[in-house]
Amino acid sequence: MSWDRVPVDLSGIRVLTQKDEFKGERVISYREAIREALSSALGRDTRVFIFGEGVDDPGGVFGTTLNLHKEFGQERVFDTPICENALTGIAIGASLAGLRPILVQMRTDFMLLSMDQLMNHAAKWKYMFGGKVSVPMVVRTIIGGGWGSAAQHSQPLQGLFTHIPGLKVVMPSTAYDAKGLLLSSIHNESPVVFVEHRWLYDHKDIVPPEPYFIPLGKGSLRREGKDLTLIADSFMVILAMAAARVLEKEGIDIELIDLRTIKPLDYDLILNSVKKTGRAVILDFGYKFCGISSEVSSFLMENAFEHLETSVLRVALPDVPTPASPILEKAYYSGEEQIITEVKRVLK
Amino acid sequence: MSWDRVPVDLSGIRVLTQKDEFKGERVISYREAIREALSSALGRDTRVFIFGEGVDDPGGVFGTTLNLHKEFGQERVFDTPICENALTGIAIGASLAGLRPILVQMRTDFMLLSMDQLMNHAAKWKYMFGGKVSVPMVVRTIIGGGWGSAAQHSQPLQGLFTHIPGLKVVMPSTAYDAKGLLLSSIHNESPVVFVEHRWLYDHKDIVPPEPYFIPLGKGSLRREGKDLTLIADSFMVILAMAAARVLEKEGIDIELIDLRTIKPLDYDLILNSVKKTGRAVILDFGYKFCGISSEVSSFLMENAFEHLETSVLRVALPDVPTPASPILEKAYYSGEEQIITEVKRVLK
Amino acid sequence: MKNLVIDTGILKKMYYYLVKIRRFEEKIIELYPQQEMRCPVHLYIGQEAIAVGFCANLKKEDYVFSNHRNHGHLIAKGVDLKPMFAELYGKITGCSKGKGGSMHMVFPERSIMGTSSIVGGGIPIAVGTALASKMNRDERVVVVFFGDGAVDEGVFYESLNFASLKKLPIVFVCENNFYATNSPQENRQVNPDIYKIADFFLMPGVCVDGNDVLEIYKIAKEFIDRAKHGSGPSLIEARTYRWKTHVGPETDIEKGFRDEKEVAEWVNKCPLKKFEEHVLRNNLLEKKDLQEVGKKIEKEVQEALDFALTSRYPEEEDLYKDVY
Amino acid sequence: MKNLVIDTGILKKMYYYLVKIRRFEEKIIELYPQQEMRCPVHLYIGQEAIAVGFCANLKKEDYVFSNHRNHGHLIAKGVDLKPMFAELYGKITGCSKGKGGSMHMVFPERSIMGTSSIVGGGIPIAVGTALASKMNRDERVVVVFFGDGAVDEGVFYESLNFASLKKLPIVFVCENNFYATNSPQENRQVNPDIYKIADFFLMPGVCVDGNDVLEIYKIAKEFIDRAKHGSGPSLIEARTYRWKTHVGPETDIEKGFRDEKEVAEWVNKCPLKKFEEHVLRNNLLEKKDLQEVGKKIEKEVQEALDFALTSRYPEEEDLYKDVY
Ligand SMILES: Cc1ncc(C[n+]2csc(CCOP(=O)(O)OP(=O)(O)O)c2C)c(N)n1
Ligand SMILES: Cc1ncc(C[n+]2csc(CCOP(=O)(O)OP(=O)(O)O)c2C)c(N)n1
Ligand SMILES: [Mg+2]
Ligand SMILES: [Mg+2]
Repeated sequence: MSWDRVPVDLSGIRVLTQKDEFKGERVISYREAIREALSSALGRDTRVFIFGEGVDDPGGVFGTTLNLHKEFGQERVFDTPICENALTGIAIGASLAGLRPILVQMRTDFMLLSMDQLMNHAAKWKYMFGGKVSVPMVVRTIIGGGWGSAAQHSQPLQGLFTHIPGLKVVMPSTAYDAKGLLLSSIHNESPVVFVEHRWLYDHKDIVPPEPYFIPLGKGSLRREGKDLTLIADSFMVILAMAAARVLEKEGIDIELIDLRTIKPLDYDLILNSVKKTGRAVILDFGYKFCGISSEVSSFLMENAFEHLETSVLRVALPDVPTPASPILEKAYYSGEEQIITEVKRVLK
Repeated sequence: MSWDRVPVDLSGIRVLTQKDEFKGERVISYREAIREALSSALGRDTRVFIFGEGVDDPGGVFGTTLNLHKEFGQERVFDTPICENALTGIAIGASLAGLRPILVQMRTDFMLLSMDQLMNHAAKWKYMFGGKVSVPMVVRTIIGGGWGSAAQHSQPLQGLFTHIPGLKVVMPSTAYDAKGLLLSSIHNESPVVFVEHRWLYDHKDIVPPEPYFIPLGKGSLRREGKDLTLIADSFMVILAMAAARVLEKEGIDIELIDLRTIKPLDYDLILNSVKKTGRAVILDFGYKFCGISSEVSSFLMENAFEHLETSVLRVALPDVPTPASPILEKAYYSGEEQIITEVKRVLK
Repeated sequence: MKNLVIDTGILKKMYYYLVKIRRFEEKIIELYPQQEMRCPVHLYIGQEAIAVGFCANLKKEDYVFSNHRNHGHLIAKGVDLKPMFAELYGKITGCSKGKGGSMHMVFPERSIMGTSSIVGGGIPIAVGTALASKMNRDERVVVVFFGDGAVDEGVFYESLNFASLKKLPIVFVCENNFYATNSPQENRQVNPDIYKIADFFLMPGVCVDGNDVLEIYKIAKEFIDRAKHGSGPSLIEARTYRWKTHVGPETDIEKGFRDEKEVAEWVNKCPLKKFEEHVLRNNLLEKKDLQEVGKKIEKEVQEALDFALTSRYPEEEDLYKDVY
Repeated sequence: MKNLVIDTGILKKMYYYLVKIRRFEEKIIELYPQQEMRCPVHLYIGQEAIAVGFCANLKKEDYVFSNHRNHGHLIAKGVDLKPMFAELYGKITGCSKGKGGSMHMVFPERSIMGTSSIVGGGIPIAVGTALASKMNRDERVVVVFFGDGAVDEGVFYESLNFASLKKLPIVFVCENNFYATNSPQENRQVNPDIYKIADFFLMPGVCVDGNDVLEIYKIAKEFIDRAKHGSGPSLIEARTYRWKTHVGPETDIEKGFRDEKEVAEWVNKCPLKKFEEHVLRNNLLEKKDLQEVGKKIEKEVQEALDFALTSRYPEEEDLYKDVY
């Protein structure tokens, strides 16, 4: 299928670039795609259940769980107390007993309360017991601030999750991926942190109605190019695509990798591309210091040095907490201009 | 002072290399140096207090707090319930009210219970309030496993702490540094995570009895050399020094940087050294993926590319939880041999 | 206690703060649609009596901690409206220099050391200041306000235990408005009587009508005095109701999130109305007194707003300041 | 309940497990100084009655969760000594293939789904299995053992609330041995009566002599049956004492950590002795029965040890297996 290639477009509501190819296909939003994946999993597999603060409320977690409790019953889709650590432990226990829990954490910041169960327990449980048991569970969580959400309601913490051995971390950038990766995450034997991005919920894409699975640990080549590789995750893929369009007009031919899964990384895809282009900029919607952009950069340092024409650069969130004021918030988040600047620095 | 240069020696109990220079000086262990710093801080500053599970017990946190409660009173050195998150919040509150709390967490693993107060609160408090208040507090924590401590009692989590803007993270490798850095941490206006290493407690060094302060954010050049820079933290400094000795015999001249503080990093020191040697291996006693070794490597990628002769490599803990069995544990921890191997790979 | 006579000065002061909170937030409701206050606002309207009844018993040096729904606590503690409005507008003159927004306000001059928007997050921090008060022997009492939602979190219990174990000068005030965002209490807590947890932690626990400022004032006095005199912590559950939607200026009725009748019943128990009726009926204050307060506040609100609107924004490079 | 007659088969079985735990750990004490069991061991000696009294009421399918001090719970639940000894020796035949050591044992065949060494860490996980039991309607009851130390942690309260809110089939068993490492309970908890917290969470809470296996058996039966029949969770505080040092084979007396008299008093309340005296005095079992059990166990322990010693270690490349 060609979604693997270039399903991203930014012109107004996202329209696909290869329009003709997808004629007559159904286009839905990232939020709807997630809801569809959940609905499909609940429908196909009685072991699946969804819980978390507000999953059955009238907002339905930005619409992603809307009315699922009505469709599948309050016993399988239920609201909970606000006790992130216990909830994460409960997900572990339920998965040990054969169920497939999906825990929803509305903002990633709140997961800092559950690091003990996530990192000391879920991440280690299989290993600690020599593989005799495993913990198939998904924690859905949402990054992306804005509107003065400020320091405690805007944190992208995927860098933390990837640091701890034993967790898989997924960051879909398109509606198509959101559905296929969520289904794969649910049907995976490991604990998966599934990181959604608020700013993507309204983005639309072609999404087949039937269930499909995108393998975890595999990135996607979103755009072929010969001059420089952009390696991006989540919302940064959108910015990268926009930047690539602008750069194209200036005769710069960008190759774009969407990491899709940031742990484990798709090393082959990254390596092959950078071997070809000899230049890279890494884009992560996360903190820079000890983040995904550091990891990918140091991987290239170790494995692609002789293929590199020049430094690999990083674009990520600055090493400061998120401010509230609109002026500061604007300065805080990188836009496509910053990507373009860095690309040009590399190409100079 | 020349401790800045080469106070590390591994021959038996640590004897200093430049013996003559230090004649008549007092030599004490890392554990005693920490106790001395605490005692000095408690004695000089009535705002300082120490608390945490077991700080007044007969073991005295590996001897580092031994009998301090007798010397300074149960009100300033006290045992606590096992409630890491609340304790961290209590430290924040006490510091906001003008005190200088030192919270002791016997194993870094347990800090995963306090990530909310550490990362959502301590790290952000000053920023969130535009600098109007600050949180001068120290969390002392201990890494280094062994003896089958296994997955939940061996984790070096400094990589997590550095990822979050607002925290300073210190990792002393010598008794001299332990005292001077701890005193600086206590007298600092920011929240500091002070990461000690169990395997260093018996290491000895010259330590002046009077209080002294080693600036946070400054590394130390432990050894000058021209062929390759080893950049190390905590116990890895010891291994690095041992490796340097062996390599010296083979005619390889190693420069060794002890990071001392891993957040903020001493970028100048790193850069100047690598500009000179053109080669580097980074050694971190922590997980590799999105860890300190990734950060330093990507920093060099961005800032020293044109000075590098070849790839910068990393030696860190493998990306798996800590196993219990002695056979696996041995394979888990890198020794000087692994450093030597990597150095030779770089020099090849 | 029940028969405590509250003097006129205090009554006036409390009325002043009740109205001040109400008007401040009504102004937010009025102006929020202009989209110039670009941060999430959690309105306190309907719950004013609690902040006012407690803070009327506090000195400037006494600490107050709060949560995401913090406007009322700050105003009742004497924080000026100017830096508050400026903070809502993200201005450099904001109490947090524009970095915090509505949820993160600070005012050390009134012993407001910052508010957290993490549910339960402020509770152990408050306990820490109480520990410092005890160690410093300085009689600074701590009052920490939090919602029923915070009772779901383990750190609440850890904090009660520690405070009671160390006999700290702190009063825990749970504002039970029966919802955490849209989750009703019964979805989250097996025991609806939050105050009863105090028993286990060997401290007094009482439940009070959260819309009756006089009742609250008296109970607050008792437990704040108790804390000040070294008798340790206490827990007050004040039952009340949030009129507006969890976040933002709307109500839950238009959104269909809550039952119209339920909301109407509680609006009818308006803490301001209750106070006004009581003081007029019992001739404790005169209509004129109340009107004067209203006018004074109108002026203050307008001045504060002007201050905020004419203040400048932070500079881009401020982004990198105040980290360490 | 008090007058429940326990049948001889069960008495024998319980005695068998009491002695089995004791002998297993005495063997550890004997061999630990050889430094071939290279992992921290937290010995259960002195507390055996609790594990045995509870597990005697459980089926193979019922889940048991435990903590760092887990040997007794596993043995009482019917786990064979071979994989346990092998795990202590870090062998590939260990129940966790050598990856867990003493603190992290697993045995799915007996519904032991793994034990955590993080204080309180196993509690919410146990609640999660109870949730699954309820959702699956499969009548698998959960018993979770934890120490008094776990009561310090917020997750304990979060777990009680959730279990009671959802009426889950779980029994919370707090083994109060009055210490967490070297911290006495009074340094950590304002209320010494842990079982009383059950009130707030609207579940039954009782305190029982943790050294009296017959008493425990009866109470366990009552609350396990209750859970099985859909009446929800309960909390049992069993007061007992750890004879040995927190970790390792020594005692706290040599180390000067605990009062010799305190230890001696509790050693005198030995759960095995108490049981033996009771059954002999009341002619429930004969001396011969008891001796037979002793012999049988001696053989089992020796065989298990031989198994462990002759097993091979994992291979170095096993380090990288079982992560995902
Ligand atoms: C740890 C954490 N979890 C979830 C949230 C999201 N959240 C913000 S406010 C809120 C509800 C709080 O309810 P309550 O404490 O009763 O206060 P109220 O809003 O009713 O005043 C929630 C769940 C949060 N801020 N922090
Ligand atoms: C979260 C956490 N904090 C601290 C520790 C260190 N620790 C290990 S066992 C223990 C004491 C536990 O006491 P208790 O729960 O009473 O069990 P006991 O050892 O008495 O059986 C402590 C503090 C830990 N393992 N986990
Ligand atoms: Mg509420
Ligand atoms: Mg105990």
